[in-house]
Amino acid sequence: MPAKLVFLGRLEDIAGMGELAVTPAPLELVLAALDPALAVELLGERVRMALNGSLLSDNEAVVLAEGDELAFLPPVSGG
Amino acid sequence: MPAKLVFLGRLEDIAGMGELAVTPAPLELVLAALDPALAVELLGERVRMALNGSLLSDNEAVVLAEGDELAFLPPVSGG
Amino acid sequence: MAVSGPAVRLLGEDFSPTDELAAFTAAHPEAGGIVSFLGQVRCEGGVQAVEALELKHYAAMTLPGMEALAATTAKRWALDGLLIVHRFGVMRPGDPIVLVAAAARHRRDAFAAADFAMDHLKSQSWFWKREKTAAGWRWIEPRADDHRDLARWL
Amino acid sequence: MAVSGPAVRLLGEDFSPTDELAAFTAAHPEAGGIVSFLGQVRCEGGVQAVEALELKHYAAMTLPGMEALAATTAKRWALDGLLIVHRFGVMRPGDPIVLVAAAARHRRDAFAAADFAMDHLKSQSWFWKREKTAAGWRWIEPRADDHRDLARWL
Repeated sequence: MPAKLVFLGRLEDIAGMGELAVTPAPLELVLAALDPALAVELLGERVRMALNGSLLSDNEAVVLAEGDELAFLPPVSGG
Repeated sequence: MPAKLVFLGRLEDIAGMGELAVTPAPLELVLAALDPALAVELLGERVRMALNGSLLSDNEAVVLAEGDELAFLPPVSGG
Repeated sequence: MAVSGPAVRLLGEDFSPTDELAAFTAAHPEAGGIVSFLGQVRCEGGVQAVEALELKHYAAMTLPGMEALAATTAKRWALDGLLIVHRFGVMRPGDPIVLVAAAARHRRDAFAAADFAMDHLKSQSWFWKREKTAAGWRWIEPRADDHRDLARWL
Repeated sequence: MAVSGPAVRLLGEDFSPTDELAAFTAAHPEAGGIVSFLGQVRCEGGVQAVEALELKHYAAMTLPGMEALAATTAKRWALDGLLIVHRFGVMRPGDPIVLVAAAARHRRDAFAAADFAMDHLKSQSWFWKREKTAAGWRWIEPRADDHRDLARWL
């Protein structure tokens, strides 16, 4: 079973898709396989990450396992 | 044409009426003609007066003229 | 852009807050936010439960005072619209007493205006309230809270 | 005395703020005051007018976050009830976006709770907004105001 990347807000436009199935691996390797322009945006200072619905703290090492869902969350602007 | 006293809030209960037609005169004389128990209440520290819809400042001398309406306003408790 | 002065009504009969607010909202499509406050006669149980509430007003001053309050409120914040509806007379538990609604481009203005108007309606408007419980009718004195609320705006 | 937890709904389709608020009010006859906030898509003219607005959410986090906010709000003030309804998807001018209603015995609690919930919905909820004008779709960045509003509660 693959893992899944989820792109929210404007990141969806940049990625050209809302979700992407990826092979479970350390995050660096997953990102290295993406379009570099997208990878740069995903690692932007104001983009937060959530693993399976829980926010990650900054600089937390992420290794995607089977079935994991990693979301990239740009600053919110709701309501 | 007489003048009119208007009793608001609990003062209406104490007076036993909402309004009273009186002969135009200085206020002291008008009050002196009332039941003393009512007059004491009307002169209570927290009761304000309005002449023809306009609030009077404290200790303002009042002489009722023909057609005047003098209202006695206890503390409000609205809404 | 609807440009209209505040709407102020003093009513001797029951009204529908839902209908009032729906009409107010429909009249202000340009507003990003609408804040409303509805005050109603509480439905409570027990021997202290209020069976009826009466608000007395004074024709020469109550509505003019509400209109002055509305004008002050509309001047103090950037509003698209302001509505104040207030009952007088005898009301039963569940009946609406007062509805204030403020429409504004910015949320904070709408909140502050409704809050300001309510604080002043509660403590500075010419209404006298009495309540009927199992023990009979009783005049209500102003609450210390009301004066504290008012001091927030000075 | 109705004892019920906050009601939180995240909707992909249009809703009637009037009906929602009427139902909420009817469910809280014990509350002396009900404060509501309605946020709607502004109807504006001119070339910068918003033709459509889209709110994206993230299923794994948006509703759970709103529920946590409602629980925090309900714990912080003495409320009889709390309602939060929020849209996602594409909305047109005049469409409701968000409705917050707080019912309380005391007016101040209802105002503060609705205000607090709105400030946090605006700046801390997992929604991403884009607007369509004559120039096309454009993602909206958070406003500095939103963060200032939030700081009021710290």
